[in-house]
Amino acid sequence: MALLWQQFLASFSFESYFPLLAEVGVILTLITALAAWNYIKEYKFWYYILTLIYLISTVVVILTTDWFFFLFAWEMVTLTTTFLLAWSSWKLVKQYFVIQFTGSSILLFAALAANALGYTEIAAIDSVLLQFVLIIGMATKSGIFIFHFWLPPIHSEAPSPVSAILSGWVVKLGYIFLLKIIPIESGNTMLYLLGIAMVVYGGWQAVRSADLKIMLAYSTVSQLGFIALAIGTGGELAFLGAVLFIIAHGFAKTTLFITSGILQREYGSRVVYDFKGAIFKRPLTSLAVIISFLSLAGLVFSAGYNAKYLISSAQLPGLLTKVVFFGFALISAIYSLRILYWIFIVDEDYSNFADKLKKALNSYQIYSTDILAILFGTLGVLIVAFWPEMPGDMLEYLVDYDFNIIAGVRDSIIYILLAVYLIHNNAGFKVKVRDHLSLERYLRSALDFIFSMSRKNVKFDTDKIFETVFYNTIFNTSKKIHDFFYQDLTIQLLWIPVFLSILLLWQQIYSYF
Amino acid sequence: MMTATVVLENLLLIFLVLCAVMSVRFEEELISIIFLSTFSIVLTALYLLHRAADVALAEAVIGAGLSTAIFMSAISQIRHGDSD
Amino acid sequence: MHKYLKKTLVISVFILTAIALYENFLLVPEYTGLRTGVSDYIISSGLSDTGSLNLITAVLYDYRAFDSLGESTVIFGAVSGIVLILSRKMLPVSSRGLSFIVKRTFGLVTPFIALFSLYVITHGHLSPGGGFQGGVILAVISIIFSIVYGSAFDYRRYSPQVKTAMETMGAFTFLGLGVVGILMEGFFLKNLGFLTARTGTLISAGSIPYVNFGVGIKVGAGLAIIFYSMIQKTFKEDF
Amino acid sequence: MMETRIILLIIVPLGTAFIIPFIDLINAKLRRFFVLLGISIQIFNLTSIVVQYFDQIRDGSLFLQYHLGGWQPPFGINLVMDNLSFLFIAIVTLSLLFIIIYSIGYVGHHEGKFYVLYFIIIAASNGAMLTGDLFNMYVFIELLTIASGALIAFQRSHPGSEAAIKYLFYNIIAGSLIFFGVLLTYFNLGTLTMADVANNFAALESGIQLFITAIFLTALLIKMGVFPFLFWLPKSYDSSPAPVTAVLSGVLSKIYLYLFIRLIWTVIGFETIVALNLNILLIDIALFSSFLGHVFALQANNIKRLLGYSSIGHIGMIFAVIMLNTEAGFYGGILHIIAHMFMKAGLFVACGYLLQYTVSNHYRDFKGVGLRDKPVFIAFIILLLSMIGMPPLLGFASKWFILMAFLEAQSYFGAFIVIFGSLTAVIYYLRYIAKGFEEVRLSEDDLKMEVFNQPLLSVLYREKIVTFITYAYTAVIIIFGFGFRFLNIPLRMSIESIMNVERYIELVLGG
Amino acid sequence: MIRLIIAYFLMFSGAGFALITVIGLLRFPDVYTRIHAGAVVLTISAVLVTLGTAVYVWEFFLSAKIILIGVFFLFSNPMATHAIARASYHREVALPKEYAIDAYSEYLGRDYDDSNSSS
Amino acid sequence: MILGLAIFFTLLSIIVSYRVIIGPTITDRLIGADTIGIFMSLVMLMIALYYDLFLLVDIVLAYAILLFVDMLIYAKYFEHGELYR
Amino acid sequence: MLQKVSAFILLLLVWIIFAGRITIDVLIVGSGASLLVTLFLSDMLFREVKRELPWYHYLRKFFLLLLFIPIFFYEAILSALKVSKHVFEKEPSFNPGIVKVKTELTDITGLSVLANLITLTPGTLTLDYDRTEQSYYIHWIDVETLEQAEMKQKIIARFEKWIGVIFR
Amino acid sequence: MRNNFIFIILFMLGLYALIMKTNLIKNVIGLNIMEASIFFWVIAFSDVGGEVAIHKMGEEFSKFNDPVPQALTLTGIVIGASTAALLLTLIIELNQFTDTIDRDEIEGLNN
Repeated sequence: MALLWQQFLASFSFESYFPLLAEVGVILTLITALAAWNYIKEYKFWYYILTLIYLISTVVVILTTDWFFFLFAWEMVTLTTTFLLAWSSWKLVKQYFVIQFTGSSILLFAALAANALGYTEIAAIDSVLLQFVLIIGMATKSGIFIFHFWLPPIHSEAPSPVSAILSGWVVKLGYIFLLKIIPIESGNTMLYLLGIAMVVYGGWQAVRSADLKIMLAYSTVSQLGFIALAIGTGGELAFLGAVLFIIAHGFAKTTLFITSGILQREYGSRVVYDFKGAIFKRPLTSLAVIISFLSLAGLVFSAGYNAKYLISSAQLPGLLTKVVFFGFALISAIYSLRILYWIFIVDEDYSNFADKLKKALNSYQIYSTDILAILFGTLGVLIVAFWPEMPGDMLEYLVDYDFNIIAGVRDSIIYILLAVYLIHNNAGFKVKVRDHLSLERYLRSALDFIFSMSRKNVKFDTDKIFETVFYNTIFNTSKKIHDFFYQDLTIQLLWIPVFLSILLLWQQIYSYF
Repeated sequence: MMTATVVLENLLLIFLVLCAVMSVRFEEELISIIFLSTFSIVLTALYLLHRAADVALAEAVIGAGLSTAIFMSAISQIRHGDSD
Repeated sequence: MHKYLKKTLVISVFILTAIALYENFLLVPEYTGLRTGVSDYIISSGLSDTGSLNLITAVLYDYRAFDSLGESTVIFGAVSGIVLILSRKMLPVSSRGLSFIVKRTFGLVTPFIALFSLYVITHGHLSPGGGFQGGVILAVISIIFSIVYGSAFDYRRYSPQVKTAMETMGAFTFLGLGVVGILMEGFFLKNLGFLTARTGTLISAGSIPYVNFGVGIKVGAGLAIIFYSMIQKTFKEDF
Repeated sequence: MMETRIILLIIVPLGTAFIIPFIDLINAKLRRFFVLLGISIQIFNLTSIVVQYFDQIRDGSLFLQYHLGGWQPPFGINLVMDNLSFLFIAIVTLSLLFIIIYSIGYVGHHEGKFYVLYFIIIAASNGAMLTGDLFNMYVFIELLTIASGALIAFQRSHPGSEAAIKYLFYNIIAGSLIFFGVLLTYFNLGTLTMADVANNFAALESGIQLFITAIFLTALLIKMGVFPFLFWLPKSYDSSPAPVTAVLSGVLSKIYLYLFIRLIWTVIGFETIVALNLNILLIDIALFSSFLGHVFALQANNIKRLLGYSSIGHIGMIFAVIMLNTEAGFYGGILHIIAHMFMKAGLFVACGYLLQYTVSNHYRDFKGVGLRDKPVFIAFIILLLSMIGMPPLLGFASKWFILMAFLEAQSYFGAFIVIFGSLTAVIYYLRYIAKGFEEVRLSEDDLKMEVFNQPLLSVLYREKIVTFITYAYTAVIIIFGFGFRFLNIPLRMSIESIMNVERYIELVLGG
Repeated sequence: MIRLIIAYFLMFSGAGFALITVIGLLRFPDVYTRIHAGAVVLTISAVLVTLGTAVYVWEFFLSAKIILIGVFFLFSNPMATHAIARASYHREVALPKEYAIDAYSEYLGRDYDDSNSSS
Repeated sequence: MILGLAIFFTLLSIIVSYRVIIGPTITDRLIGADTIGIFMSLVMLMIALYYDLFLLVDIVLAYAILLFVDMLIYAKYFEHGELYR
Repeated sequence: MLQKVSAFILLLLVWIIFAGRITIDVLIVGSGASLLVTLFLSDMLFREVKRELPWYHYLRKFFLLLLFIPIFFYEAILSALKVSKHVFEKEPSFNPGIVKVKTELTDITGLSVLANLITLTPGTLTLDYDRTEQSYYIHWIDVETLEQAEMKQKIIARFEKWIGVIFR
Repeated sequence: MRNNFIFIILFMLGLYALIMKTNLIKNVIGLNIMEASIFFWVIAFSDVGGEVAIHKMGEEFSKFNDPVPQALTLTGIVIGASTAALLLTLIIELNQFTDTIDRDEIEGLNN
């Protein structure tokens, strides 16, 4: 035991920006823990126990260099978050666990392959093939494009503090791992392309959604795309950008999910069109929402801006890069500002703003923990926005770096103008409210598509469609295999002489082949 | 060299195989068991011919006696569908 | 059609297996026996080692006595299993049996069968036979009681409790002789040398006759219990 | 070194088994006292061996033997305890102790007969692991077959009898094949002692080597339930009562694995297997068996049957990793044998508790089980997670080492099977966990049906003992999951005793 | 020498009776007559052969033992035959309806239920 | 000479087994089996005689006893259809 | 007591025949074995007799039994030859039937021994015994007569007298 | 060689009865025949033309047949009889539930 403990301690490495990331992870977890105090009503004790285990495990995941403890701790993270989902529904637990475990298995395989190929510690890996395998394993766990399909449904269905944990930090563990293993010089082209796809696809879906949590989940996909892109680019600047992005997005998303929980409780709905007069009912919360969304949108003087700027300046300089990044940032800006428009701008009477605010503050029901959580979150966003070098020595390089405020202001103005133009002219992009997302729905639509090609009218029992895929198809296939091997007793017993004669004649058979 | 011993052994072997085949072939259990006990006797005689006295006694006692008793008690217990 | 297909399959597999076995048997050299090994030693010094004229008994109850202990435990386990499985049945005792001619004539024969079984048991080390064979003949008496006189007679004379006690007694005779071997000679189941008399007498060969006796009683009682459990009339409803 | 205590390991349970029917005649209440007496003497015996030979166990030089009847090895039977058999005996005894305490709470009818058969199993398993004689091994294997075959039909139900018949069909064939193999060995080498056979086996003609090896292999594969002969296994696991299933899965299959190691490495010699080109075939069969086990488990609608299929998968995996013949392979294999022993036994024990009032073992009847017995269900979930291979538990560590072994030997198919097993395990276990937490309202009739369904077993249910044992298994899994390096030294030492055949031969024949 | 001749004579007469048994067993037309041939002549033949053997070895205890076998045959075989014959009549196996003289069926018909109440 | 008798009895029992095989009724088969049993015990006696090993006579006696038991069991089963009565 | 003692002696004699030699150990073990068998099974060998007879009666019976054996053999072989005659006929020509024959015996042992003897003589086969009418049912391979007295003369009279004296 | 043939024939016959016959009692009979074939082979193979392995009183040591395989076979026969008895018991027990011993009519044996 002592041996194990020593090995465990020795495996920690406190180098470069990873302690900072671990610290941020701890802070974010504490924020969600604060927010959960009012949200989680039953089995509070178990919730916090799980949170505690999760907290320790994340630190281990980020800091350790030993494959074994890394996988061990990550499985602990998976396990705790899985059980945290149980405060929502068991169906969710089942789905999440299956998906996470698939990823874990591939990752385990990849890790062992790495181990066998000589990479005994977690460090930069040169082999592209191995990187590929590791990324595929990562992809399922952290929602890289194609494998991201589970992310929006589950993040949107989870209870708000849990989705804050999931979306704010758990998915980023994979990217932190990628930061370790992708060589800083070369990057990874596949990751880069995947990142671009994620940004575009997630952004488009975020624009299309009217449900706040779904939209946040899609925006997570989109933002994660930036990180993937940055890591795929390679270079010190890009990596620093990725780190900054992880921190910035972590704070912003955590805050947003917590506030979405508060708003949901207040209005009893998740659709943005219902949030009338939010700013008067929940002034502080609204402020946090605004700041966080601005950070997501990447406007100047926000955390998101700094990170995106670093990433974009790591790319090859040129017009194309500028245009492309401009487009990416525009997508983020559009979906963020659209939400802000619907929550705060439309149909609001700001004529006697101050009076209303004062009146609202008088009847303001205060949950101190919530407020505290939101404040901390907002503070984090602001700190990263204004003093990106402040967190410590790790980012001292940033002190010297010019964030080119002029260009930022210019771009921001262009974004806002374009967004306002688009949103105003299109009546705020009011889209149809979709049902709550679920994996079953994906399946049904896929099946519908397939069956519509053959022009058949088939009614699906959508409730059991998840069962259909994950169990019944597997079940039926394996049932067929089972029935093939399980003939009647005669055939079962017949294997004995067959096997016996094969073994007895093995010399002849072997020499024949 | 076909000595008398070899002739006797061959005859017994033929009889042995005959008994085994009949014991397997018949559908009615009673006849099968009769042939099984006959099989055991022939086997006993063969063991004697091979000068294995103890084994012969054991085979006679267990194969021909006890096994038959147990098989008979088993088929006496068995019901065939409508008979009960 | 399917049935014939299956039959064809089975028979072809069997022919294959027969060929395979035949091929392999061609390789096995003729057994000349008596090469340097265990059998040579046992044949040459088995009599002087154990005092048993019957070398097979010497092997069974002295050289490899532990196997015989295991073997009698197999019967013990089978008895326990069978009694366990069939114990739900009630016994409607019946004394019909066969005709009285058979009953009476059989009565004249029975004591001699019992005597013969005791002969086989006690002469295990002198002539073919021994505990197992004699025990089975002993069990046959109980079997024939149930057959000829009806099961009630058997129950009245030798109830299952008595048989169980006898079985335990036999088993403990064997095990106890083994433990006595530890205490007196230093090894489990070692032949008790101080019991050996002149070769060829009934009490020669150390502890072998006593082991034979224990095994005989145990096997006889055990097999009688097996048969007695198996012939009981069964009912579907009760348990 | 001659040591009397190792023979006591066999004859104490045997004596207990012999005396129980007699005690039943006198006073049935005394019986339990004798049961506990027997098992505690057994434990005391083992502990005293451990205490006395602790140093030798630690440095791997443990070698105790006993000559039965005082005959030197080639002429008589000898018992041998080296590090490998010591490890297995310790683990098996621990597991059997748990199960017997569990069955004190579980078995409601015919307790006496149950204990008789159970003690026969204890004696036979110890004997089979200690013996250094081929024919004695056959006798003990038959003893195991008879006792377990009777115990499978213990509930005396329709499926129980079917399962026992099927089990016996397979295992009697295997037994007679072993008999045949032993006699063939005797006719060719003139001896039955394992060490002596091992000494001379390589000198035989390769055709005869193949003949003997083929017969032993067929028999042992039947006994282990590897691919072409896996059909008896799920049925018998399904239909027997919980303690018996725990014994079958937790102890018996492990004993056959041990015997497999003994026969292939010590007696026949792995070089012979390689020279006969059988090793690749065996690895492929084992992996295919593992694959099939997991695939079959996906479609099982019955929790005990499912666990049986998953046992097939795990045993195939262990078999394959052992057949790699590398040190890492043995390490992972034996560690997984231990892990699987505790996990499966614990799972069946917990299942027996959870399914006590349900109408059947079927999936639909599993509904709401978790809500009814929440603490036990949590233990059940922990054990399931260990089966899947979740980190803080023992299952993860052993699977990890197995994976490492496969990758080290560059057997990627094997590595794939390990991962595949975990994956499918997630899918098929999660279904049951979710079902267990489903709310269910029972009507009056349902309750009546449940209560009267299995009256024989649930009349004298002593819940606390049962719950305690379930937790004991869980605790073992968790403790060893964190501290699996406790097992480092025993494992290394037993691997050494597997690999170092010359020492075994020299010590047996020379001492 | 005379002893051997007597022994062989006894044995060969026994063998002859055995041959008669077999021929009778194969040729006789119905069940009960076959029983006569098969079981009764057989007993005589077995006893004769054992007697011959006993004379052949001519050693007191051994001869006595072999004669014991013969005596056992003498006791057991009629009993077995009787039991089989009675059983087959009770089960009406190949009941010889054509028998002109059949006193037994009346007896059975009279009180079939408790036909055997003897101890 | 002795072995000639043994061969003769074996041949006879093979011929009798014809009756056991075709025997239209069970009684025929039982009688045939009885005949075969006695013949085979005589064969065993002859073998014992041939080997000059008179310890083997015990086996013949044991077999004679068991043959008788077998016949009674068959008769009982045949008469009552069950053995427990 | 007498029956037990005689059973013991008979068993010991048989034991000596089994063992094949007379030595001290054989006698000791044999008397032990015989004692065991006597204790458990002697009531099957000799039935309890109602009236007391002096011991020499039993001796007489024994000698009669020894005398009876050759006579029986003569009769048995004679009738066996009679049956063999049928075997070698081209068409076995006989007239089988089941007849009822009265007997005077009452003792159970005597009855069953007589039944066995009837069975043993070829040509006749005892099927059953009727207690109420004290008569045997006998399958006769070649029914020559239906007259009761003649039948009795032909079938059982040869042995009945002997049996009546020996087993009374 | 002859013994090997007989062994193969009987072994295959027993296996045939075990595998192909649907009657459970016949299966057990097949098992018995199979085991008996192995025992027969062992005894026939170990016969080297020596004497029965029993010393005669007052005679010198002569060439014996190997006693060890005979002792082992004895053990095998007893074990085979016990297992057959257990199997038959189980068949009786199964017959209480199914009223048949035809394997084709008992579904539970197949899965």
